[in-house]
Amino acid sequence: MPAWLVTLGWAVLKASLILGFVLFNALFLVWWERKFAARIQSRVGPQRTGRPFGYLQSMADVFKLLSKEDVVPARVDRWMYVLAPIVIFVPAVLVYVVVPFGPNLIVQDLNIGILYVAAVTSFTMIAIVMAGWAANNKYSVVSAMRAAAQLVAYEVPLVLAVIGPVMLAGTLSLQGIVRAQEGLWYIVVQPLGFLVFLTAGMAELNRAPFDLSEAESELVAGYNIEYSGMRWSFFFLAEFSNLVAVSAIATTLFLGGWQAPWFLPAAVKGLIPPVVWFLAKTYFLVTVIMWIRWTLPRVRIDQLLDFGWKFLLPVSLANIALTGLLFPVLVRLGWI
Amino acid sequence: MEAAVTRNRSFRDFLIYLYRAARAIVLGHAVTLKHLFRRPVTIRYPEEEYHATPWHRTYPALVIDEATRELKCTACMSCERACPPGIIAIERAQGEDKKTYPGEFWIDMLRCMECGICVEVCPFDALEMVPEYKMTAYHPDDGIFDKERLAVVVRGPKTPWPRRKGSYLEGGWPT
Amino acid sequence: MGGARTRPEPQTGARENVIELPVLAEGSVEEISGRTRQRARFRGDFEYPGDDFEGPNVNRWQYLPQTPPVEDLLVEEVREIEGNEREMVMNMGPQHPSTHGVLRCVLGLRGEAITRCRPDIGYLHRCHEKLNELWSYQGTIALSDRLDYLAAMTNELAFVLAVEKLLEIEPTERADYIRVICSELQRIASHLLFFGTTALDLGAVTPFLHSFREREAVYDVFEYISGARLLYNYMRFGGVRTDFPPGTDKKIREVLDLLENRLPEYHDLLSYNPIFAVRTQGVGVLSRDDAIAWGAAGPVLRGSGVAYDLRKADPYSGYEKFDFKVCVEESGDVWARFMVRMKEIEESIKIIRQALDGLPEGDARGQVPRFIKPPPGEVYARVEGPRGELGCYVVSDGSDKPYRCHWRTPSFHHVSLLEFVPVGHLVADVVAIIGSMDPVFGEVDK
Amino acid sequence: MVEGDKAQPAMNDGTRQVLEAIRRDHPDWQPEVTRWGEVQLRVGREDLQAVARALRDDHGFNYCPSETVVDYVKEGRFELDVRLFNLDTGAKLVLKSDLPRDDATCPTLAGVWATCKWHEREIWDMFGVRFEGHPDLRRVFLSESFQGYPLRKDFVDARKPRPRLVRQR
Repeated sequence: MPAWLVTLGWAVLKASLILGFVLFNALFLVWWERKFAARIQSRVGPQRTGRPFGYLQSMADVFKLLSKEDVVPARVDRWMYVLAPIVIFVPAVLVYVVVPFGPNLIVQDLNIGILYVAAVTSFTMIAIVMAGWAANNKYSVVSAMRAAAQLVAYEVPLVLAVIGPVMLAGTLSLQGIVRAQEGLWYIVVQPLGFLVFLTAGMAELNRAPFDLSEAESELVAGYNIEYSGMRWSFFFLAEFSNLVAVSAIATTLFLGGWQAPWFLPAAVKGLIPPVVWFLAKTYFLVTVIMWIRWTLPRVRIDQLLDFGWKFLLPVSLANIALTGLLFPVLVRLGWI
Repeated sequence: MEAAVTRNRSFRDFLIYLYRAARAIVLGHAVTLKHLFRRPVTIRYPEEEYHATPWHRTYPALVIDEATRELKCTACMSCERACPPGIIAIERAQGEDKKTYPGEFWIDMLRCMECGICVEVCPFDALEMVPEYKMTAYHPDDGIFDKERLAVVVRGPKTPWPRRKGSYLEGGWPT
Repeated sequence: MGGARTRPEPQTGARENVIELPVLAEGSVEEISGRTRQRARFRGDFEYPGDDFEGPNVNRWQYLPQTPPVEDLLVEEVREIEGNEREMVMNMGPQHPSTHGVLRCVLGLRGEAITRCRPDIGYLHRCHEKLNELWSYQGTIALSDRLDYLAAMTNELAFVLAVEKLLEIEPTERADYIRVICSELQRIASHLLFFGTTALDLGAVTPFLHSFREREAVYDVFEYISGARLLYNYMRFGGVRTDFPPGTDKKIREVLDLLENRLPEYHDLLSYNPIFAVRTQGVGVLSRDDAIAWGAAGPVLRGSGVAYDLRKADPYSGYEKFDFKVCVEESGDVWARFMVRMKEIEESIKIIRQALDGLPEGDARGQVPRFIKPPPGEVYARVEGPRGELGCYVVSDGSDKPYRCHWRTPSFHHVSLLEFVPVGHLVADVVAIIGSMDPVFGEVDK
Repeated sequence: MVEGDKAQPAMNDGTRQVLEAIRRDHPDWQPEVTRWGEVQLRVGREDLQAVARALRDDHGFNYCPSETVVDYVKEGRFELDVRLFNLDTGAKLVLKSDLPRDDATCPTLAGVWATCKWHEREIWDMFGVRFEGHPDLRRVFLSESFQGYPLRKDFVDARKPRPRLVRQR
């Protein structure tokens, strides 16, 4: 077999694995979020399709969305309207290229992994602005403008929060950062960084309380107001895919990735495979983000920007300074 | 209350604000967490049913006298006159014994506002509000109830509306 | 951890006892309905719009009579805004999730900032005052439920008080207490809904469902008392329709205890939340003078620092016997209106407890003939509804129908405040302001 | 329905003071007392604005809960009915004015109490009373294409009646 064919085969295999993972995630998380929100709200949630817990509800939704009429409103900017769902979906999948699911379970361990993540996730903004503009609707335009302002404001603290672990690990590779956390998870020495990352990540994700661009009570549905059927579900897929991606990156950077907790004895560590640790932590973070979403009200756009520029940015800078100051101490203590 | 605007304050005030804000957010999350372990209050309708109080007013039904198996209604037209939206239509008929009875009795349930005034004005206790809330239909015409659709047998305790003064306790209470 | 279920337990055996369906004819309900329909068609008694439509057999409900095209008077205004390059017109409503029904606000936007706001109402107009002139006094009680459908008891009370004044009769003492209990329960239910919808407008879904859960508990009590959950038709001239059924006292006290347990949860979840605070404080400030001049009432007026509560200022139904305080906030913003309502829930609980403790024995239903013909005259009666002063102006000409019936509905004036309150705020604040006015479109559009 | 000594106890202190003040300051206004303890003033429509302004500025009637019109079609007049309230003293006052039916115009009170702006829009919508000087006299509930003023007693709905169940009352 020629070498290029092997490479191509692997690439296709990996790509389909990622795609499968993303789709499965979306199916599972839609159901999980509904059930979770329902319990918080004293409701039952999905229960009919797939009794008794409604676990087939997301499948039913998929079939419903697939069978819907493909509506393209008359006055939309057709090309942008059609392209926006793809533009938002592709980077959402691309992030997973560098996510280390296990010691050897990674598509490509780029040595600039973190930079790659920061670059790829920023694409979401372009897609949202495209969708908002193309739909030829005032609500969606306002939403697009909000999204742009929001992503610019929160990209900076997000990247700055990432710098802490990078400084401690001394590498940009995600796999390298995970390996560096064998002795101690970085959340212990970087609690501030973790909080900033989670907050900014939620803003990047457009999750409540930062879901300004799709604020259903003000802008009805924001940028996806004119979308329906499968096109709309691409936005949905991308949202849940990004949700897992941000949680996975946070796990990688601060919660030790696929490493078992450092304080456990070695015998126990060996019992559970790394990928299980990784997924467990990721889904825990996903659940926390959902929990926050179903608890807090939404902030306003000016308050959001204030919070990003005037609070998160100084805090993340302070975090970097602190990390630099504490670095020698931590090394002396043998914590890293 | 506690949480306040942060502008134009000293750094110490800002820290106090930060503490209060964080505490409030944590408390809020505690409430939602607590609800994760509470039982849902949903009634899953087709399997579990909502049991309305027996005197719930859903629609006026024609009462059948159990002894004679005939409608109590004498077609006196009181309800037709009293009905605010005017959706009751009665055609009076006369039997061989000169007693009047409703030859036709229609209620347009599509327009019924379920006020129960027809029941209140009925001098013969021939109408009752029934708590039967399953009234879906496939066609709007099904919303027009006729004599046959409206006829019910009322057994056991009556609904508690006092027709005449002090009468409602005599029937006993469904408890 | 089993939380209290708010639904009543099934009344065992009750439903089986009461009715048996159907008994005259053979066949299922569906079959009988079908037969009814065929006979009705044959008789030609019933017809529907579109019956005479000749065409393909499609859903005939689509072919309702066409109304002539509506000329929008706001068009001029819209043109004016659009003529300005830096402004944009945004139509908020009438179909919008946060306009509490069918309010349409024409917003002029500069960026996201509101430069002007024109509320446009009438999408739910149901000729209420015209119907009042056509219906008997008794039917009008039932109809008045439909005004502010979230506070049906207080609507009825306003009308009943007006007609009682015309008839020169006094309700029995027990009826007065029952009326007070019902109005205060209604106030609680309405304010709980306000809490939920305000949270929803600000993007928090969970408080909405929590407050609706407790509201259902209050409605269970109403169902137990009056036989209906939303539109009660309970007040009568000279009394109420029925006395409290046995066990009502216990049921109400259970609900009050439940509420007292849950209110701190609400405050933890929403009221003290810093995001909620910054979203509401300083937003939509309505000055004291504006509030008075524009006829604001109830919590909106009290949120602007005017201690005006009809239960104190002009007591009716024996409110002077109860010890409660008028809740006032000075700041006049969304936060103030919110806090006034939340405090009023607690005051209402206090009033209900006092009323239950002092509930006198006696007849709850006055000796008033069923069909009444009040002497000619006119009267304006008003009550403090959950949304403010609800006035009912009745003119009688001696017949069995009101000659004229005018409703002074507080929400109507609160909507008029939207002409100037949101200006200068952002789009997100408009929904908060509309929410804090708590309009109910049943009574705005009448 | 007006006057009568038995009605006097229902009047509250604020209203009594206002009644005295009006009798003292404006002997030509002829205040009456209704059965429900309100002061009632009946003024000609040309004096309406001046009286309203005096009531607001001199007697503290800062709050106008209700303004409406009754159509006395047999007498050929509309009766304007303005309810006033003093938030500080609790005084109640009714301002009445007769408007001839064939010339249904009235000076606006929107400049006195801002809330009358919407009250008067409603009256214009329902009765067709044109308020002179009103800043924004548009229909409020009905569409502009609606013909006629539905709360007038002689209003006839020209539209085809909607079919309904057998008997019409």
